[in-house]
Amino acid sequence: MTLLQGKAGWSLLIALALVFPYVVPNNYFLSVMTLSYIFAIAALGLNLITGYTGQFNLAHGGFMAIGAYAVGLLTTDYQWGFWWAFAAAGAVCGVLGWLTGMLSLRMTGHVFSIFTLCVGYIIYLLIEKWEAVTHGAVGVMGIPAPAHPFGGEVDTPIGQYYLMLGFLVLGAVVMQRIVRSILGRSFMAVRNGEALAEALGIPLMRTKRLAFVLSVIYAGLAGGLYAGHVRFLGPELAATHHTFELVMFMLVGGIGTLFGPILGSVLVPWLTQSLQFLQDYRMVVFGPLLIVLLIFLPHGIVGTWLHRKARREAAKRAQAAPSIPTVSAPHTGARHA
Amino acid sequence: QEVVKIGYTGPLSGGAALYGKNVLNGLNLAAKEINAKGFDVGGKKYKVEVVALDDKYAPAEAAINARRLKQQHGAPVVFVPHSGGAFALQAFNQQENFLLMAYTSVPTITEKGNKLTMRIPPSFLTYIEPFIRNQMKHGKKLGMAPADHDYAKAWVAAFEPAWTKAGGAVVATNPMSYNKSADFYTGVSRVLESKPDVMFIGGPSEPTGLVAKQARELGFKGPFVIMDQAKMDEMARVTGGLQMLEGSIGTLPLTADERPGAKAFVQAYRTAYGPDSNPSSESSLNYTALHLVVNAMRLAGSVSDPVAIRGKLDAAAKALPDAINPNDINGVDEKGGSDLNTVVGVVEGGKLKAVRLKSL
Amino acid sequence: MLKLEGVSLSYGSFRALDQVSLHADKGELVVLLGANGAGKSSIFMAISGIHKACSGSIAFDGQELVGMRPAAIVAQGVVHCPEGRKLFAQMSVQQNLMLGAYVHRNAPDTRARSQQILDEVYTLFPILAQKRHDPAGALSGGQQQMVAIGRALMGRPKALLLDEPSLGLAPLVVKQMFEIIQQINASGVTVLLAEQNAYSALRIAHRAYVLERGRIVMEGLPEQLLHDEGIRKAYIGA
Amino acid sequence: MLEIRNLTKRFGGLTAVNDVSATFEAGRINAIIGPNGAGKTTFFNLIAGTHAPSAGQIIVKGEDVTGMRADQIARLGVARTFQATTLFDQASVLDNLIVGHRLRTRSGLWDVIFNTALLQREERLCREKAEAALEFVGLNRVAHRLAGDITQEERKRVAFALALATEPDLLLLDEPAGGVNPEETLGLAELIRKLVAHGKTVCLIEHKMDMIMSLADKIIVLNHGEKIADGTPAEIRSNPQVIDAYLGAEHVEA
Amino acid sequence: MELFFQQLLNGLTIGGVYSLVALGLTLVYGILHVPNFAHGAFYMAGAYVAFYLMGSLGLNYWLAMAGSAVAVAVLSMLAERLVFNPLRNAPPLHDMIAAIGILLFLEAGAQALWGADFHRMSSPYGQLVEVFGLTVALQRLLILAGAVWLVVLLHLFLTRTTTGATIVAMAQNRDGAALVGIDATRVTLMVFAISGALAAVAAVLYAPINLVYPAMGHLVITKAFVIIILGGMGSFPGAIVGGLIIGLAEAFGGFYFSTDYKDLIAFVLLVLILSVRPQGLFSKGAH
Ligand SMILES: Nc1ncnc2c1ncn2[C@@H]1O[C@H](COP(=O)(O)OP(=O)(O)OP(=O)(O)O)[C@@H](O)[C@H]1O
Ligand SMILES: Nc1ncnc2c1ncn2[C@@H]1O[C@H](COP(=O)(O)OP(=O)(O)OP(=O)(O)O)[C@@H](O)[C@H]1O
Ligand SMILES: [Mg+2]
Ligand SMILES: [Mg+2]
Repeated sequence: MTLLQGKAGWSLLIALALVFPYVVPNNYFLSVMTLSYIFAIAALGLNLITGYTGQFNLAHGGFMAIGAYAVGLLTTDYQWGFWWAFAAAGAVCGVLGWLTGMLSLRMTGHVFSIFTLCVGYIIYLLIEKWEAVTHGAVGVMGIPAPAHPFGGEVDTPIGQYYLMLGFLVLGAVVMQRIVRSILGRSFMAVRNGEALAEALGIPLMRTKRLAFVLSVIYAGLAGGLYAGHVRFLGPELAATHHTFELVMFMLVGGIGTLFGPILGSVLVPWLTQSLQFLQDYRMVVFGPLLIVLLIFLPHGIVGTWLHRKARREAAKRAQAAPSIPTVSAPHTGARHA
Repeated sequence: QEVVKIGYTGPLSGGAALYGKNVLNGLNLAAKEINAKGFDVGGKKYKVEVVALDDKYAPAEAAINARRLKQQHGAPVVFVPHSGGAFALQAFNQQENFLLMAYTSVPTITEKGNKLTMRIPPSFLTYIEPFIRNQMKHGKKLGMAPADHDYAKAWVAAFEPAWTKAGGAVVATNPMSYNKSADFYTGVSRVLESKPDVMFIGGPSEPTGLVAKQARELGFKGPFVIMDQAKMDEMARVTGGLQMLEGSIGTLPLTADERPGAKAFVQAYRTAYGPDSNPSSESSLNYTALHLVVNAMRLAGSVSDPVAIRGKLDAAAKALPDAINPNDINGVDEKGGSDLNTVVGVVEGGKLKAVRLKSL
Repeated sequence: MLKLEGVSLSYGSFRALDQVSLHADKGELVVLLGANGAGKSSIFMAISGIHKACSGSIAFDGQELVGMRPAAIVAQGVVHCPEGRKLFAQMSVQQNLMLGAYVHRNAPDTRARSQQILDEVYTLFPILAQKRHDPAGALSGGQQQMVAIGRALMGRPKALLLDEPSLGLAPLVVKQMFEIIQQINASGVTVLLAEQNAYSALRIAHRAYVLERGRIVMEGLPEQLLHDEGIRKAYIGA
Repeated sequence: MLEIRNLTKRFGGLTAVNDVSATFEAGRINAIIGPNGAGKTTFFNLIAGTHAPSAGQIIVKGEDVTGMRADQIARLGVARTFQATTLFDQASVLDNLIVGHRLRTRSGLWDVIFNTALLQREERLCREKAEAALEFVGLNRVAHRLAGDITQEERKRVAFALALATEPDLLLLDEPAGGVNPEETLGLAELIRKLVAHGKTVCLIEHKMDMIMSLADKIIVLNHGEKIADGTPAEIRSNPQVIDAYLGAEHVEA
Repeated sequence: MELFFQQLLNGLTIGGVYSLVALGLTLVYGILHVPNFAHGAFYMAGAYVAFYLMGSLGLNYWLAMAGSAVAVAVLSMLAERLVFNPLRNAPPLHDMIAAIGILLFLEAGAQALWGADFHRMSSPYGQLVEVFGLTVALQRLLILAGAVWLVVLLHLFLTRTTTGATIVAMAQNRDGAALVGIDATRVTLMVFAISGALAAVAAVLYAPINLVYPAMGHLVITKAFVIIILGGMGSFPGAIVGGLIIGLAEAFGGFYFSTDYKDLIAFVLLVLILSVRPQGLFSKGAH
């Protein structure tokens, strides 16, 4: 795990991802990974608003669907080129995100979450019912694969794999820049305490809204890629359980960490895939598994590891300078709710 | 003796799980029968094994499962019981070279020119004319309260104009989400407000039964045109007998089908899945479809070449013995659509009467 | 009598109490002095079981309180009247007070007893009798403090923990408050009193402890402390 | 520097601050005292823009800031510390401080994504400001410790540093010496004097009379939201109203 | 006109069911501040238990209802002990996702035990009756009566009894409650039990005019959430009024506007109202 630190770690991961297609027996593995990468991009976005800015947006899956439909409809009904449609998907989500943010970010805590959950439902129902535009339950078929820069389409499993990987790396790099920058620090300031953040001259609404818009743009673009990968869209994509899957990925990997959402998005699908043999008992096992994980790894895999590390180093310093009070109970405080 | 793996990806959990399991039951039953006899291709003896994966009705999951079935298990054939999954698979089934057995009546599935697709159920279009001819006699005003999923939409789209063309009037169209809605009262009364003589309903059997029941409670006296997804025998359990469905027309439930193939199938199904289990046509059609595939393999002399197998489907269908052909499939057109000789049911005096579709 | 030995308490990584030992004999009125954040409330929290002491022992009449649930501790007769009142804001004054007697709901002739104590409380704080049907949240800070003390008395305390009862009260009321505390104490209730208002507190105290950063740094009789330079500077500020 | 005119704040029924007027001259140490719940913190919340006043005016450096948002007021050079400072315990002290100078930077999303020269310059600036602030409050030794692991007094100083990083002219300090022992209190008093020496104007709430009396140039006494007195420490100490409202009658006799 | 009254009655019926479910949700939220996404699964479980008791053990309708109320109450308390309690101090997102875990488990469990099929629950009140020249299914009147009766009962319990008072007290000030000797664990369990029982009863009342299947909880629960933020999280009257508002809005909206968009109505209503009143209709300032 220590390898996952800094440039070295990331380059190692990317290297692994690059050789992956050549070490796996067949492209079933590729297609699982490819889809994981797409959801990882969405999860990165969710982590920005939720993990770093502290606003638990449950409409994220809905925005992913909007992005997907933007690409699907523009490419099929309006014969746009894939990449134009892709750009449009980001733009559409940005605009809608801005409006949703205006309304919802005035609420806080669970009210915000459930409000956005309802926004998610509205998106779902609109996609399902507004047939004139979305083809309703019939869905959007015949979506072209992403166009290849030198003509043709990227429709081979391996091509798609590298395409999605590329976007994931790009997304991660941008995210890394955002959260490491003073901009990211102002997001985190809002998360850590709105009163203090405001006292430090950080405009609350504007900051939150920016984070929200950025995050749904990630969702929208991920949706666009999804459309180019699955090539068929049904309203089901907007169903709220996809949002909860994203949240799950983020929590399992580690909320508020850069690598957590990516790790989660890759691990959880493999977990569910490996539970396939259970058939309809699958969820009977998966549900409790999830709960156990939440209870015993509240900070997710990456989060827990980072905390351990932080504590270790703190302890080291404690020896160095004895003036610090000794650390007793773990920091999940005794503070009453 | 070698094993041919047959792939299946469908909903085994979540809202549509029942449907997915019915389909799977049909496939497994066929597999059992085939293995009991055993079959040989090019002198080699083979067994079939159905490998089933859950896709929660989601296209993306279906696509992943199909790759897994083809790549991991080397399945030359994959069954999918929902249009979304079928469309998602059509994006790569020719590239990956496997035969897609799609259980969906949505016509477009066979109109995209995919060379390795078979549409198992009949195009519902065959029902429309006869249904209308039969129901017009009850009156000209039609009120529609169908379900709102893709299949129902397609039905309505075809049925509405046909009814008007036949000189009737569609006085209300009010789709409702049959398996998501908390209550049908509102929707049904909305349709009844326009005083129809005949009502078009249909979705999953039980909710459809509920809709019929509530229509009666709200004072509707006329008959129902029942979309083929709903099975009258299952509806009867909700409505408490067929009386409430007096005069209605719909597909004939296998349990009431007197043809030898049907009787044999119901027999076999009940021995396999319990005496009071009610096979539905999604079971029987996929049951037949698997037999069909295996026979086509025999004729094609290959268990691995989807193109060859697809090529022999029509011949195999024509040669299909009645005993394993409850729904009387007698051909597969070049686009991959099935052609079968359907029998429908009409409720008369609280009893189901079988009527040959062609005779209406 | 109430006896703490080597009690420590932490909030996460922050240690608020470090090896605190103190005692209050039956019928004694003991004052806790200390700056904001010194740990006065934390001691009370530990005694009443709102926060678990992570080490040490707290005994009342020989009964170990550490590990008991707050309910059980109240039942023992150790009642905590918290800093910041902790009232049930939307409930009426009367309801607040009656809930104070909650632990005795199954005692024999509890209705009569509670009614009697309620009357005593109302005679102690006449203003509350007038406002008995108003929601507690609508009362002024001072009146809320009265409700809090009244509620504590309804619990029939053998030992009463008062955390900064003069907080936010008008000077006159503060005087009253201290007289009342003296009365309560005179009626045989052991009182442990944490106060900002050190001077007046020391005047009614039998003994006092001085707390700094979660440690007891001094114990003594009021007059000793009043004449100790350091204490005067730090907590009386003259 | 700061002028308050007839400031009033009501929370539902309760009037937390009631028709208070006052002026704070630049380069001075102004103290606000009063019993708990007197309205001191609320008074600060109003000046800092955390709450909008129910009535009255707030003028900072001649500019009427009444009804401005807290972040706008912070930009005008008004910084404040809280009774309890919430730091992000999992990050180092320095990391907690860097954001403090954000309000003086301009780089936006574009600069962040393309890591422009401007961004790099400003990042460096923020870090320098943070380090300078730590230096100023004498904490550079704990710069790399986890914020969760430092002592109360260090927390208080970090709160100072955070406020300083915003480059304020006016600092509002709410109980800077709360929960800190006497000698540390003296240290903090020194720090406050040092602030003023560096040209800042300070306005503090404190319960510790010795500290106030030795530190403040001017004291305002609030009680039940009303200003009951203001003046030099000497005047305040001998003001009978203040004595029985806050210091306690016996207090002076003793 | 008759149709109008049909819709009115219908709206009240649905509204009643919504209110019962929402009440359970809002009670739990008031105490623990956990939005219990598993509540819909409890509703579903309630229907299945009753279905089982009537089908396999041949109990009559009312006994089955009581039985399922008890069973789900226990289930709900287990959930609190095994899942929510350990997560007491975890960040807020965790309870939500844990609740989803419970939901997945219960739904899959029900499917494993009773299959994915639709089941029909019979009730002794299947017949139609005439009221004010209006033909209605007796069961619907029963739902209405049952809902009203339960709401009143619950209200009296919370306002008139000491035990009820402990719940309100703890919702208003957790520490204060502990200080007067109210046992947090006990109250919490009690609240979960009540909320579970309410869900079960609502389900058993409603199932006879609908169907019993694993996913039956979904729509009810989402509506219930709409209701409790509409009414103000943790507000008792909010839950009731919100429930009726949504029920009537759906009935009339579905009838006069479009059934196709019926389910949208609730959510749009919510967005509109919250855009004007972010704190909800009945939010109690203090909480
Ligand atoms: N729930 C909590 N979580 C974390 N820290 C806490 C908590 N409660 C108190 N503290 C800290 O513990 C220390 C002691 O707090 P405590 O309230 O006991 O002091 P006090 O003497 O009562 O102060 P005051 O005179 O302000 O009431 C303080 O530094 C405070 O910040
Ligand atoms: N946001 C708020 N809503 C309602 N009432 C409030 C709010 N903030 C403060 N109050 C009330 O206003 C009054 C003054 O509170 P404030 O915190 O200003 O007192 P203070 O002088 O700072 O006391 P302390 O010395 O304990 O900090 C108190 O009665 C408090 O309950
Ligand atoms: Mg205290
Ligand atoms: Mg204050």
